[in-house]
Amino acid sequence: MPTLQDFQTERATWCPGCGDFGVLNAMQKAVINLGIEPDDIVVVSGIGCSGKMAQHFGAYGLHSLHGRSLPTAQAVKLANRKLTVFAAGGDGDGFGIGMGHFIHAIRRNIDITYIVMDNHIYGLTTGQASPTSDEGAKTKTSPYGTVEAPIAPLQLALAQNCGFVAQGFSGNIKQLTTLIEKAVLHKGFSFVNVFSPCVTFNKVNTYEFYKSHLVNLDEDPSYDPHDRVQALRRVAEAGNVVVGLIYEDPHRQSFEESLHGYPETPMVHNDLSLGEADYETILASFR
Amino acid sequence: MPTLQDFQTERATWCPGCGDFGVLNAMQKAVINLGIEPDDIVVVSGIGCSGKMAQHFGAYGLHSLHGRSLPTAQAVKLANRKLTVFAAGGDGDGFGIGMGHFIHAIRRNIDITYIVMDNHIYGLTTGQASPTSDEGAKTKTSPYGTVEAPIAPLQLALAQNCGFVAQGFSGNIKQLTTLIEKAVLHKGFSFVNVFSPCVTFNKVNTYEFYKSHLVNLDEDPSYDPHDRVQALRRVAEAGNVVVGLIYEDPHRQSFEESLHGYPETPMVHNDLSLGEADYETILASFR
Amino acid sequence: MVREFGWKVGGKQGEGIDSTGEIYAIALHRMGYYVFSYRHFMSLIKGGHTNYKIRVADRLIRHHGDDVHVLIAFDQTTIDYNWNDMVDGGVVIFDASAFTATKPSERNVHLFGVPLTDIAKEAGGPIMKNMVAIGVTAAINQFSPDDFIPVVRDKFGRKGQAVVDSNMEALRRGYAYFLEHYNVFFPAPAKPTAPAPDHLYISGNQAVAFGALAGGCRLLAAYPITPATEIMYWVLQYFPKYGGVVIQAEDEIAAVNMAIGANYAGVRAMTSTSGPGFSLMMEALGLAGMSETPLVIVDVQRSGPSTGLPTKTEQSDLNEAVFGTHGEIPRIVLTPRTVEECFLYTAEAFNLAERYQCPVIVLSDLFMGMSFHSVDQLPVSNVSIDRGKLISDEDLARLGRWEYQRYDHTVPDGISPRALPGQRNGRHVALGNEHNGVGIEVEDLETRVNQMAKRARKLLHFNHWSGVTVDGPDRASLALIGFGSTWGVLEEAREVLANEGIEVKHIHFSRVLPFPAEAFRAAMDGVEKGLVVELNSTGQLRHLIQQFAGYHERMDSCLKFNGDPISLREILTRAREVFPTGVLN
Amino acid sequence: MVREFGWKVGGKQGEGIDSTGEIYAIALHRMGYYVFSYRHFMSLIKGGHTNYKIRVADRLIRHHGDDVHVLIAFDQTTIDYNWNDMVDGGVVIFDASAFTATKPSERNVHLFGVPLTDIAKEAGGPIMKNMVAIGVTAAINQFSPDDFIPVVRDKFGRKGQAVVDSNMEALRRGYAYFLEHYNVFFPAPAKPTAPAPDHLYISGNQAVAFGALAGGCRLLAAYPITPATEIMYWVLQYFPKYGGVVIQAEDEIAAVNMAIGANYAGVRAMTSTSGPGFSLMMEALGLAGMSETPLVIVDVQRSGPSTGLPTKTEQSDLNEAVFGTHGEIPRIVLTPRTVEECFLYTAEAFNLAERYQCPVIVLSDLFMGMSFHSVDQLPVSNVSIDRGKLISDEDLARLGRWEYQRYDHTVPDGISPRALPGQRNGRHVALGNEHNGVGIEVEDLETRVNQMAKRARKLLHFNHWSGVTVDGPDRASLALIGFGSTWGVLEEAREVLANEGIEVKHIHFSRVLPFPAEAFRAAMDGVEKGLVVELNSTGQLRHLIQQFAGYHERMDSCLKFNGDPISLREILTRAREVFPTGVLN
Ligand SMILES: Cc1ncc(C[n+]2csc(CCOP(=O)(O)OP(=O)(O)O)c2C)c(N)n1
Ligand SMILES: Cc1ncc(C[n+]2csc(CCOP(=O)(O)OP(=O)(O)O)c2C)c(N)n1
Ligand code: SF4
Ligand code: SF4
Ligand SMILES: [Mg+2]
Ligand SMILES: [Mg+2]
Repeated sequence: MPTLQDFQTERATWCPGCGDFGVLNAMQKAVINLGIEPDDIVVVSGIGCSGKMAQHFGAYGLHSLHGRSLPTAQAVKLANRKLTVFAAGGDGDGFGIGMGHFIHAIRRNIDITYIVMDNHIYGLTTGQASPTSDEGAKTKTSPYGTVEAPIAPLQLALAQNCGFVAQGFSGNIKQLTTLIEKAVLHKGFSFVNVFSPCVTFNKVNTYEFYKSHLVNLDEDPSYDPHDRVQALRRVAEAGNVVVGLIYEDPHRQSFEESLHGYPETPMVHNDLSLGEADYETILASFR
Repeated sequence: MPTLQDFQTERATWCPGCGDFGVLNAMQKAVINLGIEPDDIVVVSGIGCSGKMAQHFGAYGLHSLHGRSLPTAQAVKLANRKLTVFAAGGDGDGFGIGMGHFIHAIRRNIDITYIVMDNHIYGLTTGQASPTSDEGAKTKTSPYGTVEAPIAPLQLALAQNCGFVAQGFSGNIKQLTTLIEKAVLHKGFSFVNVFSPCVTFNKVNTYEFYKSHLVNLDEDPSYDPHDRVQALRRVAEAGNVVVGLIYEDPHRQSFEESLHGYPETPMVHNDLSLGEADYETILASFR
Repeated sequence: MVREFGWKVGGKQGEGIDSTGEIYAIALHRMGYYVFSYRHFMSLIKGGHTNYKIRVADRLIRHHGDDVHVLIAFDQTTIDYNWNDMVDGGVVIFDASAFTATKPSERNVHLFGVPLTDIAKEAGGPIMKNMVAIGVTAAINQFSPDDFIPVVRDKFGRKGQAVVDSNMEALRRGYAYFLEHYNVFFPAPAKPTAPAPDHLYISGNQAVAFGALAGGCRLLAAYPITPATEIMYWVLQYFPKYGGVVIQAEDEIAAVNMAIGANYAGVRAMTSTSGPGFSLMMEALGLAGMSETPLVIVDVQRSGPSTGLPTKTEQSDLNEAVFGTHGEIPRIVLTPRTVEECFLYTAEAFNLAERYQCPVIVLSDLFMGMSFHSVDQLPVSNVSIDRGKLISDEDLARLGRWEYQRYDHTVPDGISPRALPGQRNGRHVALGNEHNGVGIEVEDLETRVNQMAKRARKLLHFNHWSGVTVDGPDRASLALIGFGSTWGVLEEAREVLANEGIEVKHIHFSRVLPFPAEAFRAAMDGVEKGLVVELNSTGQLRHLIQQFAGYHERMDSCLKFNGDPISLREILTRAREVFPTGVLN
Repeated sequence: MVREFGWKVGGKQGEGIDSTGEIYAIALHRMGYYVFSYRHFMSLIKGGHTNYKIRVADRLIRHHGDDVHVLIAFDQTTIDYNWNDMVDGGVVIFDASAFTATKPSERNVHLFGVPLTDIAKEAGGPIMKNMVAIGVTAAINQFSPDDFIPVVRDKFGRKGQAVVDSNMEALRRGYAYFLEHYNVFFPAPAKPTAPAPDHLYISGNQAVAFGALAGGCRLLAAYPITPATEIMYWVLQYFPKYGGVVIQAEDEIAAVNMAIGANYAGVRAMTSTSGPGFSLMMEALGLAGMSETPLVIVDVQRSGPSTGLPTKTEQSDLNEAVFGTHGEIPRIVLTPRTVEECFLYTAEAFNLAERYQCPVIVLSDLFMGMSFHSVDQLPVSNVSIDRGKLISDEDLARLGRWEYQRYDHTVPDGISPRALPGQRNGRHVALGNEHNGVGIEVEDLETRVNQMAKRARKLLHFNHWSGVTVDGPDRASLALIGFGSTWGVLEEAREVLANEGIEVKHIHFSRVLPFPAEAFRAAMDGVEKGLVVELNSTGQLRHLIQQFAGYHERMDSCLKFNGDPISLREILTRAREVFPTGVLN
């Protein structure tokens, strides 16, 4: 069984106190709890502070382009279905430039886990408004306050009928670990949005803020995470400031399960050469 | 008052019977009913059969790139707020390659009207699966049937709290005209999705299909288009096969109304040169 | 002796023009002829002029030829549009049930009305007017109606014998009608005597797709776009049988990043697109270069810029293929000259991508991709799979943890072995940031320079048989120069000029990057005037040559960019202008 | 006579290094000196070495210089990293409260410990250690502490007088401490005697932003990216005052298409970005070219490829700026040489974009964009607004309906007047498809060729004062050649070489497209050896010259691509290698 030791890399370069440490921690704990070897994991990330996850996690990594973790990660998974594949990135990465891929990853439903470190700010580029910045947020690019409505990630995922939707908080690593474990176990695309405070550039959406405002649906026995429309209502009512397993549809078929001809064994082990008979059949089609 | 005559261009190049004729018709009627001069209208379109709307409509046109009608149209509007600006395109254009812009146009809430001619197929490229193709649809690129869940355009728009959401059918020009009129009058981003059958490449989502399946919410007196979660439920229950005014929030402030310093008069009439005093103030900041 | 003829059918889009052409072409190909067909069509679905040109010969031909001997016209536009391509004494058959044809100008060309639609109705339905037309031309070319039975059976067999019969009936009636009323013939040439080893009829797009499969590609991620989508169609048919996957991506950016992801994970993957999609891939191209991830992009060029003429051909993405993306990466740009090379080069692209761990761009174009070519055989036995440097499990096991250096910059050839996810002890990060050996981003000056040098070094000793070919007399002082799909027509031009006594060699690029400077210089030895023939308006190849090899004063351009493929005549006209034939007279 | 000195402060990111440098630089600038400052930083938020280099002189200088006389080190890394840049006899001040410094190698450089943090604590808080450091260096440079009062007041005034006072107190204590303990000084040079007409301290990014405002730009659509975001910041401050709008787009594709939309509607608009974003704009670049819509793109280059070194400089997007996008469009690429030109060329870019109705790319880079420069004045009086051909309401009124031909291909200069939406009778469609006069897509051969020719013709007689400059002796047989931001350091190199008796001219491109071939050829007249100095690894400018002008054998390269700006020393070293100085000895 792998231990935390096996994932050790050089110390992460995030600012001390950055929420992303918590996410890293929870992700590592989750795979350790699930007994997954680091060599069997790929973390595909976008660009941003959050994007450094691919380097810090200690598995195979693909630190791709800003906004492009999802298409890249989906193909990694298809190429080798035995791998546990994470896509990871920030709110700008995932809900700004990457928004289109997000919605399409949901509909495609390939069995990967998508972790967004949602700090409501562009961290790496030192503090511009992000798509999830609160309305009126003053940032370097919104000196007069933002006027766009923030992206509603959970509601969008629910609207597009995402098979697994959860939201966590890097201030609650225990719950986050559990959510990530469930997400990894879910067959199909799983989305875990994480409130991961940027201690350097966001003085509003802080640990304290979340600690005092978060509604924990996991602790609400009346909440049923299998009712999509109810989930939408609850998230809307709470102004998105909820954590917990928001929704799961355990029955939705994954892309891999549905796709005609998709092989049982990892594609990466395919034999690449065509035999004489293959050539003969194909050539015949051109005669 | 402008008449249909004023919009006349050469005959549209769509296939006879194409649903887009109905959309063209309804759009023209709507602006005529509203008394808007063709010279004060800009139709910005993407690429696709639907994209030819910019050429056929008979106003100013900007036939942009595949998937990019929305960013382009938003800027046209900002540049000249007196113009009536339509963005128009197809389901591939808008919900495939253009998905990110769609969600962001909703949150930005600039006062334009977005018309999607949703034929559940890639028409212009002769019949590939589109993001709204029904699950299992057999097309040139899905010979074994699509395995991705179709995009849920209305639900996504509602989830992102779009201020105006309607769905029409090009087989019902009267209702569609009314919906477009309302959309144009709505202050802020308005979204009108239109079932616009492709008679050449889609033999499933046909006029007949819609005629026998569509639920018309405009005719349901119990339906309240101001309750977002209820709207979501109804759309979901009907498997999206509904028409009518789905949702309107008449109170959401538009980008133009909220933006610090955005001028009352069309920007296009701005004086471009800086006066001596302007230069003096600015230069002083560098001393 | 007749050695070839040109045949064309034209009408409105949606009228079945394509299937008419296709049936005739396949029938003749099956008879043993060499057929080359080119489809002219427009970027709208119904209406708009379309035509299908077939050139038929007793020998291998590489383009669809300039001349039309027989034209079937379903409308007057077809006659107007193609009038000037008719040979003297040529025959135009028009559908007399639909319109009365007029000659656009006085010329010695026969206008023969045949009530195609009416005859079709008699045979069972107006939709069969194209079979009637085929019957008519079968008569003109002096085939027997029975020659068409196999093709008609193939085409309509699954609809039942009755449909086959009525189609054959329509064909026979057209045949009979012509013989009854007219008396002008273009007998087909004698069939080639030496049968080809494997007489195939294949398009460039099909050849690329087949090449990908043969080259071990098992994942295609792509977004539909004319004229590249047919690659997707072909692959969709075959990949599932070989455990492969086709993903229709949400856009081209997703497509190319998917191809990168799959390649990173060890599955040969590619994306296929055309200009607009290619432009969208520029950022990811850099990622593949920087992260040293193999990647194959096929760009089937069409007329640009922007949306341009989506259904027309051009060779104008050369600059972007060579220079696109910010910053500097190693890359390889292949420009297959023939349909056989479309097959082989695409297969090879995967070897090169893995061997040099960098992106490989295959530049085809609409003319190459959508035209169908009869060829003797495909070079299937030349296909091999070389996965380049992949580190073995054993080698990895010998290393300590985190000792494996994915980006070891000290390797002499710059190519450090890849480990694939899942392999024990091979963990590393592939990334677009500058990085150290294990793929951690670092910014120190030395690492930067070492890694830049490592990447650049990979192609310094690039070694591959693609590059430059020279046809014609070695010592010729005149040269036709081209790249990619124009090879065939340039060869014919060279032959014609040779027959006129103008000695010309033909220098052709099947790869432009790494630029084969040495081979090109050798080819230019003794050349006083090179005419660079290319389908673009600025002379991109010529400029590329200038940049990498010079010869500014020794080159002239023959450019075409109206959307149509270049004709033999256009090349010859320009060649006669540019080449100093005076000295020979 | 001392004419200049180099000063640097370094430490970990997030420690206030920038504000230390900034205060010192502004103070000296305000005293009348010419200051050039360059920030070295890393792509992470906290930790990682950063430093702020200031060069101070009694005359206009164009780069931050090679030498450091005084270094303030907040950690040992700073000493290690910058050791080799110290002049002989230089002084390193380290924070003795934090660590004990060691010399990386034996050199005649003073290591002076000052308990910066402790002194700061005494003055009111450890955060003021940077003010203590400034006090120390004020003493070394023999300024008076009072010289800093205005800057400290500016910087801290809005936090109240108490904060100002304690900061000044910290500064004074540092000053006193140094005088008490040490005895090595670098007196600042005498202040320039002739006061500059308007002594400004401005960065390239600010100059670009100001130039945009001055040039009538009223809409910026952009997506944050280092090192271009500062353009957004500046514009956000000023646009709202002038009825302008800044949109933070969801991505760069949206940004560039927004700029196109606004320009189409008649508002001068631009987008600013860096490499990765620029690559994403390639498709839209073609749309602007094809639809003849004015568009200005500023690319503040950084080290590529891919994500590369996001906080480091490079000149490696030249190829993409010149050749990016599929197909062929007219375009203009400006490469401002100085901060003054950043201002003026950006303003001019809007004139050119409207005059030639095509995209204009302004290539800046991190070094130019983020460095602050003292300059005598900005060429504000050279700014003019020329909107090019816009058709008047009156002219439109004279036309019949649909008679207005937006894309009239018959105009001799290829530039047909634009109508703006809202104008009566000016309806047309702007589009990326090939089109006829009113903007309806057509595919006929003649229209295609006419429209291609129209677009190409626009730049045939391009006429603008940007292009190539020549400094130095006209008849020199040696030349330094560069483009963009390296002008200043190349000029210094030229002067040094001249002083050594090596006669060199300096040829510099402030525009690369349309390529100023004639002017360049004239400049090369008599040149036997040109050394092309550029910050990339493949010699992109050199290749561009080869492509458009030749001179393959007469050019050599001086390349740098480790992320740092090029130093005077590096140029000189390479120049002495390449230039045949032997003949002169
Ligand atoms: C195409 C492109 N555009 C812009 C950038 C610059 N950039 C790097 S990270 C980033 C945003 C970071 O914000 P987020 O995704 O929220 O991540 P965080 O740093 O907050 O974790 C941006 C805009 C880039 N690298 N690539
Ligand atoms: C970047 C880019 N990719 C692909 C294309 C090719 N293309 C043109 S239209 C189209 C899809 C059309 O489908 P849709 O948007 O649904 O419009 P429809 O024709 O059905 O109205 C595609 C893929 C393109 N023009 N540009
Ligand atoms: S800037 Fe913010 S998001 Fe980035 S590492 Fe620091 S705290 Fe984390
Ligand atoms: S192909 Fe379909 S969408 Fe396109 S014009 Fe024809 S019917 Fe309409
Ligand atoms: Mg963020
Ligand atoms: Mg469609």
